[in-house]
Amino acid sequence: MAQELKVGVRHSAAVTVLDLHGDVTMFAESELTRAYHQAIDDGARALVLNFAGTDYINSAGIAIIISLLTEARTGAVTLVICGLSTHYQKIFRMVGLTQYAEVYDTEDLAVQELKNRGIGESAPV
Amino acid sequence: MPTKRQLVELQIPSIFGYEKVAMATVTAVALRVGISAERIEDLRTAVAEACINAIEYGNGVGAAAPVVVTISTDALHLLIDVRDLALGSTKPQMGKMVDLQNPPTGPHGNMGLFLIHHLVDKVHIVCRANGTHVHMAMRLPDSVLH
Amino acid sequence: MSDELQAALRELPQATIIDLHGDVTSFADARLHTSFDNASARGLKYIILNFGGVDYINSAGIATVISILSEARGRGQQLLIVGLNDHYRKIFRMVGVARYAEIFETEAAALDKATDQTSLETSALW
Amino acid sequence: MSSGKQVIHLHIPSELGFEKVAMGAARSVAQKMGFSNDRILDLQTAIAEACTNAIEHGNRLNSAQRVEVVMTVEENALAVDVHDRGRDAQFTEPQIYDHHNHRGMGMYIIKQLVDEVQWSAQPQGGQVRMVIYLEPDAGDSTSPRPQGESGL
Repeated sequence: MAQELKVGVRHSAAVTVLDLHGDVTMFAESELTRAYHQAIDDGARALVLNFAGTDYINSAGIAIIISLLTEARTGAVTLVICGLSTHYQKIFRMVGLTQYAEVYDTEDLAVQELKNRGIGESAPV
Repeated sequence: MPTKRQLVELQIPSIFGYEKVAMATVTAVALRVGISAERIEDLRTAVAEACINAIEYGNGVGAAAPVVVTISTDALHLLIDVRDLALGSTKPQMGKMVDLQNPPTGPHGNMGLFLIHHLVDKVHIVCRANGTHVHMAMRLPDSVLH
Repeated sequence: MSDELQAALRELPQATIIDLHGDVTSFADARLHTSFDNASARGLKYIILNFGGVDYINSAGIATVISILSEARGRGQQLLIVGLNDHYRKIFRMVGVARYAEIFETEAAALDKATDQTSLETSALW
Repeated sequence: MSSGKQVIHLHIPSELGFEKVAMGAARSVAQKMGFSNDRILDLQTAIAEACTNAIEHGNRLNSAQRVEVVMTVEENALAVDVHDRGRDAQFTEPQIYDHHNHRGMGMYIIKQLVDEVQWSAQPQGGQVRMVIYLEPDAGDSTSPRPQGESGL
């Protein structure tokens, strides 16, 4: 299918960015988990989930994000979110997802905030 | 609602992914009746969730039975009705009141229904032996109401 | 309806531009004719139809464009077309509109044409 | 995912403007199948012409009568059938189009844009079937698409 999710793993100033391209639905689970673990295995401790390349997220996709957030919390990994449209920011707030992860408008803001907090500085690249 | 008028009917296969066809169809009708861009986003998500529910629970994944989406208007609303043929083995308690304050947790907490209730102006869910009907209504903007 | 055609005139020294926004279908017929008549009344040789705000054109709309083209020709005026996306440029060529009106990529290119031709014709008088 | 044909049915009222609903639905189906944006635009225009023709001439703008659009998704092709309830089905293929008859022009446009098209008169009304094929790579140059005018 044309909108199958692809996740790119990218390092930006000691922070690892996961770029999501495509639909975040039940079909996205293995790709999201793969990318998350790739980043963790590379030593990342601060992750940005970048939704700028996504224009469809459904409840099954939200459930996958929540389980990633839970896993991150257990593993002491900081995970933040950026690139959501206003609509999906509203949805994430609605379902309580924003209690588990900070949401920033842009990647720059997300990366800057992580740096300000001193998170990710020591992460190996 | 004596002035109810059916505009469009769509049948999609009970296969995940086809909810996007329902989203596109509803969007085109909503644009025609003058619903704002922001409310259209809400409606798209609600329609997607209703279709996913119908595909997953109503007809069971992979069933050849269609999910039927009808789009109508009454004097005040755009009405979207999503129904399945109740061929699935597991049925959630669709008719049960959704806790609007507390979002569901866990993978099967029926996040979809929670979202639908928050995103459209009215929701009415009817479970019958011949299928579940999710009726959703979105108020037409004042600018198009006389 | 939100897609109802809107037509606005821009009066430049070398040409009159008709900026179109919305759908070019049978519903657009009256408005297209009226705006063409208004543009034509300025008496300039060149009228530019700008489709930059249009993303749906159907055969009824094309028929209206063609009838305006022949009216323009009858009045000794010329229509230039700009702002079409690749798809509709293809369609306009396909149905032969391109035989009656030149199609330009940009408004600037169409205005250049109008300016050149206008000065050419002015100098020919001398 | 199940294999084999998947069918989408869409009913629209015979009211001009509703062809855009069919265009939107067709775009989402074609996107899901992986068609290029160029081919999707071709398909949308062809469907718009088929639907306006069915609305205006088949059902004579009687908005109580519906136009039915059936999209059949196959592995390598998308077939779209547009049905009306019209009895005046003089669906001869247009050999040459006439500028003063936009119906003929619409049929001409459809013919140029899709890979296969067939008009037929059924007992219950008129029907047009249009098919576009998924081309694995650079198939554009192989399919003859005569143009009314050489490029500028």
